Amino acid sequence: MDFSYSEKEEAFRQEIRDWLAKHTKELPKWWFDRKLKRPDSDSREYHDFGIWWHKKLYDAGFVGLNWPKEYGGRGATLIEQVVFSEEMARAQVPGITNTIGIGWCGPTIMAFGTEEQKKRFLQPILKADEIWCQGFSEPEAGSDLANCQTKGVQDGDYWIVNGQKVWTSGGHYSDWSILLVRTEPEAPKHRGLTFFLLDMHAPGVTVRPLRQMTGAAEFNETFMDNVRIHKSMMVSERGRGFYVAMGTLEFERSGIGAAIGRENTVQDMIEMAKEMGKSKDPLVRQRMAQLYIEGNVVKYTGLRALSRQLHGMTPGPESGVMSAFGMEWNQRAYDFAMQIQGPYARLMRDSKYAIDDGRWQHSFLRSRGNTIETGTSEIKRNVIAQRGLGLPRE
Amino acid sequence: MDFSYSEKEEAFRQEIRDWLAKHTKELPKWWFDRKLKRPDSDSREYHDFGIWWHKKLYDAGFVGLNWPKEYGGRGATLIEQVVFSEEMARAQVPGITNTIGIGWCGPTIMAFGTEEQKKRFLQPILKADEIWCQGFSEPEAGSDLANCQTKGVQDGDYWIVNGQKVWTSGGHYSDWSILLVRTEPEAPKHRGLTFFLLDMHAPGVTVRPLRQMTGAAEFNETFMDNVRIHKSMMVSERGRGFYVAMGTLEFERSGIGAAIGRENTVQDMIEMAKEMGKSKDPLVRQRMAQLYIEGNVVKYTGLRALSRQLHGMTPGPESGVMSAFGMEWNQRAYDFAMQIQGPYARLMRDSKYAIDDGRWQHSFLRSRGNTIETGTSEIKRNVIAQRGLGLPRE
Amino acid sequence: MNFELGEEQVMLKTSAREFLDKECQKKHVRAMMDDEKGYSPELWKKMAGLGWQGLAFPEQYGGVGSSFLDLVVLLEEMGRALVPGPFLATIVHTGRAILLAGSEQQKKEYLTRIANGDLVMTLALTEETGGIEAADINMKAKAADNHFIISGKKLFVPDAHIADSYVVVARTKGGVRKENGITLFLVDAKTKGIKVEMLKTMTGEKLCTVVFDNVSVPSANVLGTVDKGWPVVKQVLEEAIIAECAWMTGGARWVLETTIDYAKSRIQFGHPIGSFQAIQHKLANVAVEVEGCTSLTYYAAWTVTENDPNRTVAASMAKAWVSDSYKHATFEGVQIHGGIGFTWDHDMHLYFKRAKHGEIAFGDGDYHREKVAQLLKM
Amino acid sequence: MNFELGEEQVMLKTSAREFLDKECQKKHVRAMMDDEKGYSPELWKKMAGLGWQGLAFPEQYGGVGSSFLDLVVLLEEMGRALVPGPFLATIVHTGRAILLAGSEQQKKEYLTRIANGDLVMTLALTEETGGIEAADINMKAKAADNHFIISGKKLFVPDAHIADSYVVVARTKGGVRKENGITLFLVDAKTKGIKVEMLKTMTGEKLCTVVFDNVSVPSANVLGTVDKGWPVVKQVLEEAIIAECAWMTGGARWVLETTIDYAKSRIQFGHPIGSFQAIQHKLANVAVEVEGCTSLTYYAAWTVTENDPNRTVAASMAKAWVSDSYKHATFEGVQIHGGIGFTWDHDMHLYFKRAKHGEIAFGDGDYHREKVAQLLKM
Repeated sequence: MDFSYSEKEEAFRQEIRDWLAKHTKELPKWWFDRKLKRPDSDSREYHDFGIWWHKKLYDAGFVGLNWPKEYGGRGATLIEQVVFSEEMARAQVPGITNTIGIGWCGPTIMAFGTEEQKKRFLQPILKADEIWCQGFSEPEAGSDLANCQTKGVQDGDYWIVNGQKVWTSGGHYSDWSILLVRTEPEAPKHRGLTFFLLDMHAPGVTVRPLRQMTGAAEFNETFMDNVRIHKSMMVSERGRGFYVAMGTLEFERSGIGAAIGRENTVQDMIEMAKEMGKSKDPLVRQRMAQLYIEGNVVKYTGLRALSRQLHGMTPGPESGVMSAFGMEWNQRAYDFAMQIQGPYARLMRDSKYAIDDGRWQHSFLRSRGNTIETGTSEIKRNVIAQRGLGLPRE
Repeated sequence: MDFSYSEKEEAFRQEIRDWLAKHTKELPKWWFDRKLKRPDSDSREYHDFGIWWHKKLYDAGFVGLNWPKEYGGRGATLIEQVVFSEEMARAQVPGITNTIGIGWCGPTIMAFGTEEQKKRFLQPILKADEIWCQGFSEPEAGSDLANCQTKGVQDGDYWIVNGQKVWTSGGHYSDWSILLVRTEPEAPKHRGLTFFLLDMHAPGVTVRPLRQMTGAAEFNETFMDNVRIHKSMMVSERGRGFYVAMGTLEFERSGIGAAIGRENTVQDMIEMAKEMGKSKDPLVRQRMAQLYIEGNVVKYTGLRALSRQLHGMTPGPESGVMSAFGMEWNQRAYDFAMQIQGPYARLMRDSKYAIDDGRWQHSFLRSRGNTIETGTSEIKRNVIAQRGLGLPRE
Repeated sequence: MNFELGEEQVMLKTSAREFLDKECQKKHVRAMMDDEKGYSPELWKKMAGLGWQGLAFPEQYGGVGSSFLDLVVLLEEMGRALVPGPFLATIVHTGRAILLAGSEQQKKEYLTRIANGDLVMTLALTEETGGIEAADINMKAKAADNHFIISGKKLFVPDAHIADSYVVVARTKGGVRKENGITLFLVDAKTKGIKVEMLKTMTGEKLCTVVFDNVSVPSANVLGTVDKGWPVVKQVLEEAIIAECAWMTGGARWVLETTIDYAKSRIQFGHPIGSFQAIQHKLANVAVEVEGCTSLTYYAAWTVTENDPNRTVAASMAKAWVSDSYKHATFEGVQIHGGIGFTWDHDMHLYFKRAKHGEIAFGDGDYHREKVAQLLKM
Repeated sequence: MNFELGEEQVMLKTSAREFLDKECQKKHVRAMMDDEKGYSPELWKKMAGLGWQGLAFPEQYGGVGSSFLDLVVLLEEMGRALVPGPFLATIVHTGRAILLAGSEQQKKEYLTRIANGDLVMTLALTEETGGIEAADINMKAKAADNHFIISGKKLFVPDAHIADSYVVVARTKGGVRKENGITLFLVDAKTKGIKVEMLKTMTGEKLCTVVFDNVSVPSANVLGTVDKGWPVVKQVLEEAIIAECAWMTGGARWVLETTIDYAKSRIQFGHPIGSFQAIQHKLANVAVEVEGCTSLTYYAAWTVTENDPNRTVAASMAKAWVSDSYKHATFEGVQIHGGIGFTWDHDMHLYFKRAKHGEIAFGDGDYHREKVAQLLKM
């Protein structure tokens, strides 16, 4: 057991630091100053800002760290990925964009796609020249993905797809989507789905913003009305779609960036508590310390999971466990941030007297989606219990 | 809505107060002074003390308040029962003994028993001349009572009973027990049980103390080896035992005494915290206040349930709800009491420096049984959800 | 003793529910979030027609003469419907203050107009500290002959932009004992030197800053006794707290019921999600909490009606419990609804935000637990 | 970087598990609860034969020369087996103090004998306040020529009744800065004037009061520098805290595993109770907590091994988390076992009580959270 880094890893760290030292100052002022106004998270401006920064990272060789070199990635070790996340979080700079493409769609194509698909799609994903989104959830298929109702009927070399997806994250700026379609209506639920790559600009695809309780519309509903998808856009075989999708969902990020992000959040909250004159309140101190401790639990347990991976062991319960816990951490943290503000917590962005231009209020509201969007807390606990702890299904 | 008492109720209150003013001083010193040693809760001495006080209450007409007059009770209104509980708790005197007999067995006999059974058993129950216990639980039938394995085979006018019961509360001082026996092994689980009254002194009955984590043995295992029970001791019909038992479990006390007992516990804890120099600690103050508030939630919600009963309405979710919550309150309270004591919490009864001769330690350990013994918290929440809130069974 | 609603209370509750189901649908609530005024004067008039504004005022001032407890029954329904507008501000925060401390003439003048629906009022209490202790009141009112000059800034004043008149809490005397030297004033909103600015809130409810720049108020407009205003504020705060609890309890119950209904009908994995034990236990816990809200709020309201000495502790107990419970109910409400509960279009977020708003109003759970600890003489 | 146990650590862990499964069954643990000594000198010798007592001491003092991290691996197994006896007191609370502050001669003399299993020691630290801050140390040691005279009372001293020798923390100088003026002494238990009295504990572990009545201790027995003892105590406390966390983590994991096994095999309503969602989620939560115990404890142990500046905050984080988690695991452990888990005969209560004991030892969760807040410069 050793919590220190090798020389090679430290050299990589230095490379990142040098780069950051040079480029961080190019970031807009509002990124660093929580008192300043920032663009809406669902705005074109914010999206373009993300792409601009992404391309800088790409040029520096910091995108697709974990992707094999043959696909344009860096082929970095897990530890190098940790080092990168650490430095990015410590510098408090933005991460990459096109995260669904790089984190989920690309790896799925690498694992299950054809040579053609790899050639066509991987490079533009990395460069964020094509933005990807995910089309799994439907109104009647939330936690229960196998209940997917979107229908696909074969018509020569094409599939005619009709149906509706919800919670398409960033759908309005997306060029492509991974898509789950029911192609074998007679087969058992889990065996009747097929996995496709969908051109979001194809005729018949309509994207409608889905406004969240924050007031923003990060997500979309996607309607497909007789959309034609060429058979070359099928991933794996007919009827295997559910299993491909389950594979996709396993490509979870290590969560190390998020862990260090939590330390930043606690630091920001401490600053805010000081400004509100609350940092000496013993109750505030207890909760703040608890959040900090919990953040470290997620961080070090995440690193342990990584270690197991690194040594070729299957991840223990500690990996899934932390996903639910980390999401709930956000909710506790932002609720607490609101509490610190007292009556000021009621004020939103653009209001006079709003603390830090209402960013805590936004985070408070946004965080309620965290325990729903990538699998509910309840489903995650089922998985921990059944897969991690080996408890029987009923 | 009116939280005040009628003149008649106030007169009854005065009667109780007068009686208490006279008789409270007869109680032993250790009852009131938490610094003094008290007999073990499972000792003969403590049992005899309970009987002695019970008979005083009986002579004063304060036992079986809710029992109809024809069965020797007082036929008191629900509110009068509340008044009695309030005064008893406020005076911090012991309650009645033979609680299972009076709260469960007697009412079951009144509701389901024969005339003969009523004549034979009710009076001695009230007077605590015969102590009763309950024989429902078995090693393989805890939450799942219908899984009862104790077997009864008919032999002329008798039933020959073989099997084992666990968690027979106070079995070692009991004269009679209500008993659940499987008499129809071929019938569906819930329809194969019969309800009997068992003479605990009958040949073949062996009682073995079941030591709890507190070190005391309030409970017992009861073994029945070819015990002969006369058919006149059957309650209701063959095969109806499960339903009689479910009826028995409904005779729950209003819990008002317990509610006011909680206020006493908080007061004692405040005293203790002051003595430990902890009462100014903001964290201690928060938790203490929260316990006090929760105690009041249980109290007033209990009174609301009572009101509904009083007006002939079926109890809403608020009745069952509070049972689980109240039991868990004990666990939170005593865990907190331990925390207040810091390093002293490790010391037990009879140890030098033990706070209040270790009564908090005992309560801390004992309270863990609370969420198991009258139905687990989990079962209670199922019941609330399914019966109280109308959620579907799976 | 009876912990159930009386017959008239049940009638009041039922008719209020029916009225609001019709007149105050969520469409209206949503429209008012973006509305400049933030309420519908027509609805306000209709409510006055039903006697709601005057419900708990004596008949001689145009009221119905019902008890505070009856008012709480109504407020619960209003909170359930999320009725937008200055009801609490007008009826409880200021109306009750006038009833408590006003001269006969003031009561006649103000309460009658409130009861008729002709007057909207609000309480200008909190300042930049946001606190509700006597020490938080620093706005100065200087005595001159026959009038006072008020200067300073009030923050988080609900509905000040539409109020015809304010009750202003100001300091008329310095000194160590902060409870001394506070005076209440009835101030016409149109008085020269008053500037109102609207803040933007999470719920869309209207909170304002009100700046007083050498505002002259006639001495006749003092409410109660000069320098002796704090006990009045304290009592009004208790009633405001209990009213807030009633409002929140109504909302919490909507959340519970709506979520139970959803859990019964939403199918995943071939079963209604309400049949899953995790959902059942979550809802059982929320039910415990909501029942507790009702119990403590009604008990507290009763202590006000009876002027019972337990009033202060009852109010703090209720607020601590309801603050946590309503919020928790909406947390679980969103979670159990899943994605749909996180959307703008579903009504759950309206309650979610109102719960947070209510948690903060007049002191959160921690604040009131500390109050309870003080009252327990810890 | 590697967060997994190394090969030798796995071997140590496996062999410790095997040894203790055989030599320290629950029968033995229970027997020692009532035993006068509270430990088995035979087992003690056997452990010494395996090199456990000297594991983390340098070879020149008869030790194995392994790291603190390795010791933590062993302690986790010992905590899992609930090994009764003065291991923590001898090896960590005092042995580590001697290693840190002792003269070459003291180290040779004491550590060698500890490693051989010939010496049992304990730390006489806390007094009637029960606290572990410098201000809690009030026992006086007065300098005379060539010796010190110690008088006062120590409370909650583990295993003092069997210790051959104590490290006594006493005040040699008054003054405002309580951290100054504290000195550590090596005191032979048989010195005239020492009176030991056993207390009765919930776990059956042995805690004692030790009264010092004008006990004379040669100046040569000062451990470290006169008046400068507190930094040594602070560091020893950090190590003691982490050791306690390791011990507790081992127990917590036993509770988790045992309860999972029970939930798989116990049938109610025709199904293993582990198939019910309520039980699954309870156990998932406990698993989160126990994994956190391992993560934070190992990280903290690593900071000690590396003398990393984060040591202080790492120790407090671990103790806050482990204190709450172990206790919670046993709460759920009892609950999921139902009636049987509440009996004396089932082993669960041994862990339940040890969890409470551990929660309290060296500061509970609240205490360490406040420490963390201080270290975060709040």
